[in-house]
Amino acid sequence: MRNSFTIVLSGEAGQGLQTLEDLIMASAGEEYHVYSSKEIMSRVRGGNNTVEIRLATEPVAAYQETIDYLFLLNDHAYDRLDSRVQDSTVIFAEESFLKGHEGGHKQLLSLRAMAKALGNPIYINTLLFGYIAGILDLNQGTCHDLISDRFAALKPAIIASNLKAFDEGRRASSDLDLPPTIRKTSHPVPLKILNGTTAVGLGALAGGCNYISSYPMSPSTALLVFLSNHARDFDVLVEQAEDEIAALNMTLGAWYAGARGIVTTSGGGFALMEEALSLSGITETPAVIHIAQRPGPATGLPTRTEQGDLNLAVYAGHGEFPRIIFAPGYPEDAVRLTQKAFYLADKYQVPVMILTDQYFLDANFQMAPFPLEEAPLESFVVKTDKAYLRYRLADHPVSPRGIPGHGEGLVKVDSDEHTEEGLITEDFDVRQLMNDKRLDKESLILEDYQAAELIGPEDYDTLIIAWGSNYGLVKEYVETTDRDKVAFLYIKQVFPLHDSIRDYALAARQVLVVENNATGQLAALLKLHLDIKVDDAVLKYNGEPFSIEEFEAILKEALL
Amino acid sequence: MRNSFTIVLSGEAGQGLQTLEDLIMASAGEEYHVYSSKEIMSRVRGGNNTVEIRLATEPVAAYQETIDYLFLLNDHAYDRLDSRVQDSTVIFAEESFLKGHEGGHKQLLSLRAMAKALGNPIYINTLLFGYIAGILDLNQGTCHDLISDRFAALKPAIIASNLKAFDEGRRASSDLDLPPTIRKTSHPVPLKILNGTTAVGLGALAGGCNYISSYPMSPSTALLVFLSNHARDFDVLVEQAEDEIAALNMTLGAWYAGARGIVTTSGGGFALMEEALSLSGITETPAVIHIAQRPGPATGLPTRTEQGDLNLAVYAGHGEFPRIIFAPGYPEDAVRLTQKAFYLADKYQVPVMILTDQYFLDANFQMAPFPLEEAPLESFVVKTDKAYLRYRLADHPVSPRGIPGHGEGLVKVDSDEHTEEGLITEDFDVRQLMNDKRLDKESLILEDYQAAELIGPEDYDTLIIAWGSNYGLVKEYVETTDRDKVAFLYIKQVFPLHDSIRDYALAARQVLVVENNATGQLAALLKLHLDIKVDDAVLKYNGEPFSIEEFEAILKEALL
Amino acid sequence: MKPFEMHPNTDIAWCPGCGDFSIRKALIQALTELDLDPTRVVMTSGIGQAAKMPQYVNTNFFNGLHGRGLPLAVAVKSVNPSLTVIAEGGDGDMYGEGGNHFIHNIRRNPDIAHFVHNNMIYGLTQGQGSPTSPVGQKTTVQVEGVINEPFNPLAVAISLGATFVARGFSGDIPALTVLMKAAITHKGYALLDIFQPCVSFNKVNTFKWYQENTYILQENHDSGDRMKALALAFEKDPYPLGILYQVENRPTYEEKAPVYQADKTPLIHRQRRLTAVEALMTP
Amino acid sequence: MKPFEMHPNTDIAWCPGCGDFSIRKALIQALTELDLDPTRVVMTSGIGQAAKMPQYVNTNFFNGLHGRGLPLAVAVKSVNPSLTVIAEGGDGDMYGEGGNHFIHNIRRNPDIAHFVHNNMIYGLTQGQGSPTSPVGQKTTVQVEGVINEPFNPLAVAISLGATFVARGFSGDIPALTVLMKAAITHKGYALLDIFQPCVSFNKVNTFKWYQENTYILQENHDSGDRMKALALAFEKDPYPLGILYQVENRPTYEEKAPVYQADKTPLIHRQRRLTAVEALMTP
Ligand SMILES: Cc1ncc(C[n+]2csc(CCOP(=O)(O)OP(=O)(O)O)c2C)c(N)n1
Ligand SMILES: Cc1ncc(C[n+]2csc(CCOP(=O)(O)OP(=O)(O)O)c2C)c(N)n1
Ligand code: SF4
Ligand code: SF4
Ligand SMILES: [Mg+2]
Ligand SMILES: [Mg+2]
Repeated sequence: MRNSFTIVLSGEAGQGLQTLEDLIMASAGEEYHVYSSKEIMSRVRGGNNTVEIRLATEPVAAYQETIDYLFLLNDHAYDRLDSRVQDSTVIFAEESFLKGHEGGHKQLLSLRAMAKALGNPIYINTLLFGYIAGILDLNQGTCHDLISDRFAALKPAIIASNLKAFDEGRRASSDLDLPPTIRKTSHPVPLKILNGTTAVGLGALAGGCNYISSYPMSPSTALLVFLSNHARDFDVLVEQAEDEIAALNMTLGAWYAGARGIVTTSGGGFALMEEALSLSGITETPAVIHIAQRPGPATGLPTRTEQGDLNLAVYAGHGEFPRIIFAPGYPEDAVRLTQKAFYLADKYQVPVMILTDQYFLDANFQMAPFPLEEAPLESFVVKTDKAYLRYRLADHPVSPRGIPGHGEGLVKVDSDEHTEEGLITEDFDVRQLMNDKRLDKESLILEDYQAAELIGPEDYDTLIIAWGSNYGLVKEYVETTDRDKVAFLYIKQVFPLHDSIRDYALAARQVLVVENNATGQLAALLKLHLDIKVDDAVLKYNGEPFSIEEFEAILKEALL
Repeated sequence: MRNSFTIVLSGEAGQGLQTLEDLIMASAGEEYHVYSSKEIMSRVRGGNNTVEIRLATEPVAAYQETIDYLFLLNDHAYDRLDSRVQDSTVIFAEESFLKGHEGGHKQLLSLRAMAKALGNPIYINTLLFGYIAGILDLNQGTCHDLISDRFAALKPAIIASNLKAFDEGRRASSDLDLPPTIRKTSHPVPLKILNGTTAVGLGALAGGCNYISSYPMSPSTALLVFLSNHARDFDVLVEQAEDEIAALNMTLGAWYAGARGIVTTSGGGFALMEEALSLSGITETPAVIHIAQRPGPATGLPTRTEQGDLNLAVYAGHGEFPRIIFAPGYPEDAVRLTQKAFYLADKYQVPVMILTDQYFLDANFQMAPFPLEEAPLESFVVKTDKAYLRYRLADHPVSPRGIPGHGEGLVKVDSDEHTEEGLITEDFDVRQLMNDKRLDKESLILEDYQAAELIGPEDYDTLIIAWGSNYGLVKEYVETTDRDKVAFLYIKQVFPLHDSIRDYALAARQVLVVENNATGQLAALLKLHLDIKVDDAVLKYNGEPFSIEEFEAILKEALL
Repeated sequence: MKPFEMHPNTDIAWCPGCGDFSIRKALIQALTELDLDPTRVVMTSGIGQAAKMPQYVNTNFFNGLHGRGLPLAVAVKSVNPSLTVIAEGGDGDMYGEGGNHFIHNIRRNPDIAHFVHNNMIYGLTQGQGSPTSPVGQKTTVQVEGVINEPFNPLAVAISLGATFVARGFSGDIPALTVLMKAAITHKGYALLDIFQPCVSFNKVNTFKWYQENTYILQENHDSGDRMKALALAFEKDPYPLGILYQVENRPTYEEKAPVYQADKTPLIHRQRRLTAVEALMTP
Repeated sequence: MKPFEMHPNTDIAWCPGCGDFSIRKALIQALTELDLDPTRVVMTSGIGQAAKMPQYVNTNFFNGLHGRGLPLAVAVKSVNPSLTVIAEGGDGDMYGEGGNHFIHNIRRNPDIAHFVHNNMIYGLTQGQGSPTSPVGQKTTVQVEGVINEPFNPLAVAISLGATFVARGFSGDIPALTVLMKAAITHKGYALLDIFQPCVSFNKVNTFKWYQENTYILQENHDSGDRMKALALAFEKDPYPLGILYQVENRPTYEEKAPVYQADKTPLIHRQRRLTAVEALMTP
């Protein structure tokens, strides 16, 4: 694992962890490589949530179990953390918060008293921000600007008091002799701090998305919120649907009429959309669907993480029809793949799914800005003429797609098996031609395959395959392990799978697959579609992501 | 293929084909081996539907393409049948119905004139029944009884006129020299004529089913109708739900409270139920689900046949949880497997699915009565005590299931991840234990595996594997082919699959899988779960079942 | 040939004598009288006999899933408000499977016309009770008769503030044409429930029954009075025909949508600039 | 300890100050006053903050899927009518996702009590607009304010012939307890919509707002008059609290079900005889 320094904040829902995380990430991000992840309970107030911020000299994007500095925000904040505290861990807390726990190195920190001295308990978080800024030696100006921005809506006097609280906190820790064990970096270009959700949202905007109809469901809702906030600036019609069934049917209606729509949901909501997915399939109406995974079955663990819905996505909907599934593992990819999702949906007239999970969506990464491609904005919509046939077989397998009101033709779209014109038919031959037309798109789709990324030595003998949110974990592992010849194949297009993946596997003596589920769903697809023999599936399905330490330990056992 | 004699009736929806089929099957069934299948358009009146009745000296249960005697009931009844008419086919019709068609041997039959002579056009069908009875030399008394039964609700004078019409028709054909080319049989015991739906329905009653909540959808509705008709006699609460989502959720509520419920639907309706399937999974609430397949995607061909929803059933629902899927291929099995479905659902507290299709449900078979097993009625519901814990881990993986109001305990069931008591938890260890508990049922389920059936030589070198409605087809093929060493493995429990299947495959030089879908869904499961290398998948997906002739021709090519 | 008329050879899959034929006549007549251009009209529908209507009207259509005609309609209208949008289907389709979309689209008030063929039965699936079947009606599933109270679409629509609520009858084509035109031209969500005999499966609510159990609302009926309209919606045997309730000039869903506040251009005609997205990507 | 009370250590996942606590108090009080046996009560619910209620009441429960509390309830009651069944959930749960079950279960009239916490917001998912959110309310999704008319559950229920329709307020526990008891003892479907402040996400409809915008129906209000009840259901600012509408002795779903016509034994206590099935299998 990489040399890094890990700060964990532990508190209740409602104690402002999110704000603290944002402020620290934004300020520390200018002087370090940073990565933050969180785990939250399914409740609005109370309980116990934690935020972990890793600082490093090189990019990191994996969850670390052991904690360097731990900040406890209340008297039960320690309860679930004993196993993560080492002898070297410094625990910052009020005396009373530590009761009943052993381990670590205690550093009393009475934020309440300090806030009281400043005259207002609401300054606790700004004090703490300052305290941490002091430890990390963060640029005071930057931090001040962040605070002023964050509280811009408040009265100047309150902003001033917050700045004072910050300085107070910073001063308090500067007096301590507890610097982090990590060097600062200077980034050649300023990096954008963003979480997985924002990356998907940016990708949607970059893909020309101008319609979203969705029903709230953790952890997918944040994308709906992101697009709501950019709706006016980017001409996006945002609709909170009455249920998930409406959401996807509306999205299909929007594409039919010429918009580019996305729907965001989680496994349970997506289960309700499957009939409509099948409608997308037979009518050849494009759709982009963001599935934010969380542990199932049913309600499961609503705010935790899992990669348990790959099969669901691959096999969703009755009948047989093509689809594309992307599973981004880092922000640039989330932007690019989501953008591409709109392009491919339009080009091949198929549903395209973006499969993420709670861990990825809520994690904060750093991303260097990059120029966006214009090509994915290309519209494949045609102007119709009088003789227009929506399902013209001569254009097998992709008939040009018209939209109503654009040209002289009529656009007739039917969920029954249909003729070239789009009218219901029960002709057996036409049925077969239409079914073939739809399924034959898969070979074209594979020509556009989004290649997997190999990380590590080209001359590997051990290949670790992972998808989606395990990217940062496995990348860190292969880049830091002392085992040589271990490489990581990051599959970002998980369906349909391309033969090129097989070649990577064939070159290895041992193939491992890493997944956050109990049954090894990608491993099964690799076997089924590419005859890849997976030697070992490294699986975790308790609702937590792998930690880098845990992963190292498992691999020690698993590697030949 | 078997020596058989095939009569096809072709007419419009609303012309009474169903009644004719019932009457002929019931009467001819006493003196021949009979099998009938039909293909119907998705409309209530008009269009073109056909019924095919095969008579044979030995049991048959496959669709035959070529026609021996064809009866046209109107002027467009010939339109889709040219390819099925051979030189030897005798076509019975009014002169005008034959216009524009060549081929076959014409036999004018003016039912309208005959009916007119009898004074009423509504006697046409009884006349035709008589006419066919004359050709087949059916017992007059039997036929009379059937007519009297069928029209029991009508006035005696009308019944008498119908009997007269029957006799008239019978006389008319007896004068012809056109006997069928098939011998009569005498059945050692009288055989019950029933279609696939009735067999599933009988199985449900035999399994103790006392609740059905469903939403109509072809071709699944007939099971709802069957249970409605037996609701009073068998204490079944029948509810037509407002939608499919309600249907399965209600069914889970019914099981929770102590009933044995079934839900019947087709692919599109089942797609809507997947979230509730997942609820069955996490709450360990039993459910029995009948999925009547038809060609998709979406509305597809609503009244046609396909086996395209195996994957849907196997992978339905978000998250990971066990399930059982049966696919009966003949009536005895439909009875037994449906009965067993209730038993296993109760025993393992999992959803059990019965996968059929339109072709199977609408086909009429003959079945020898057999005694039903009592064992599947065994209830696994326990009386609770004060300390009752619904998800007691000590009973891994199956904790005894209590129901509310039965005992002193409380039955707490939750769709969130839960403790042993059934309360929401976010404890990672409990999550993992509960997930393991659920998934570990699969090995127990496999101990109860419903073995596959081998038909044909034990020392085969070629193995044809099929499931569900292709049973009759492949059985007829292997029993009549002149290729020796070709055997048929009929898999009736398609999920989870048992290792014993692998042994069958390993014994073969060539393995073929036969399925009514475009992608070979069972073949994929065999590969994935049992490492069976399928050499050839024989697939059809135009909405029709395989015909025996077509199948013979395909196998001629396919067999090594 | 009228622009919305189909080729005369079109095989219409309804039963001879079905009320759907008359509804089709009225619809084509209404579209023609309104002088609409078929390329600028979109019909959306679900599945059922009624929902086959778009197959038999020569215009754009999206014939979707059972129960899901309304979500399609509101989406089409909102991304391109310049189109005329009609959602059509049966009582099972729109009030049963699609009931949730029904109640929530009333709240949206999209500028669409909603035509529901109310034959009080499931036609296409061969005669099960529908949400509007009368209590006591025997069917193949309700073998001892329907036990649940019939759904009252008009009362629900008025309760939820629908801006146009009317009932028609397939047996009176001229009156139905007038109602259809009023619904299509009404600004906002317009519900037109259409009594329609199903000759094959509904032997209770026959043509004659509908004739005998309906009456035409008087000219002077005050369709702006909500409580009166509700009282009418509760009336049965006979049932009133006509516009029970109508209020004008309520803002529509499309008008209220933030995306149309500053700019009325249909969404699908606007351009995305990547530079603005790139700006969001820089710290 | 009251039989329905939980262990005092129970960690309740609601926010301090949430109206849900008061509703819980009233519920346990009502169940206690009715002298019910916890083993003979079943609560069903969906997902949401409100829907967590069964977690905190010591009785049988089936805490199912978001929006699907009602289908569970009607099924439980119909297979074992001897149980007391309460379906509980939030406004999003019961009127949004579960809207179709809401309207169709009113038609069934099962003998269940239906408690809906109406906080005019999606609480558990952190503050999106709900079907009952007032127009103009700003949320994280409705950033420029809610544009759709709020859903009126009481008017819809009365329109569809619900036999008990009431509104309560979490801020008045004694009155709420009375309403709950009335709903539970009412024969047939009883809707009790409960105004409840969400202190975390609804800054518009606060405790104070509810207090200032509600009034208690007078004793002499004639709850048997449907049109009057409807007029009350339309009233807002202030909203009436109490039983708006109640009619007695309408047959319930369980009473009407054919399977209970000849025999009142709960379904689950009857025996299946295989000989009868075998008889059906013989020609
Ligand atoms: C999800 C789903 N469920 C069920 C069906 C089957 N289905 C098709 S039409 C129909 C009902 C038709 O009744 P109605 O909407 O009243 O139309 P009608 O045929 O009477 O005009 C049903 C249940 C379906 N196609 N899809
Ligand atoms: C099918 C499905 N869609 C969405 C969700 C996410 N979800 C959980 S609770 C909830 C809304 C809660 O609002 P409400 O029902 O009003 O209850 P409250 O929390 O306000 O009491 C939503 C959308 C879900 N669990 N399942
Ligand atoms: S079944 Fe009924 S509704 Fe359908 S076409 Fe026939 S008569 Fe009309
Ligand atoms: S979010 Fe609102 S409804 Fe939920 S517990 Fe908190 S205050 Fe109550
Ligand atoms: Mg209908
Ligand atoms: Mg709420």
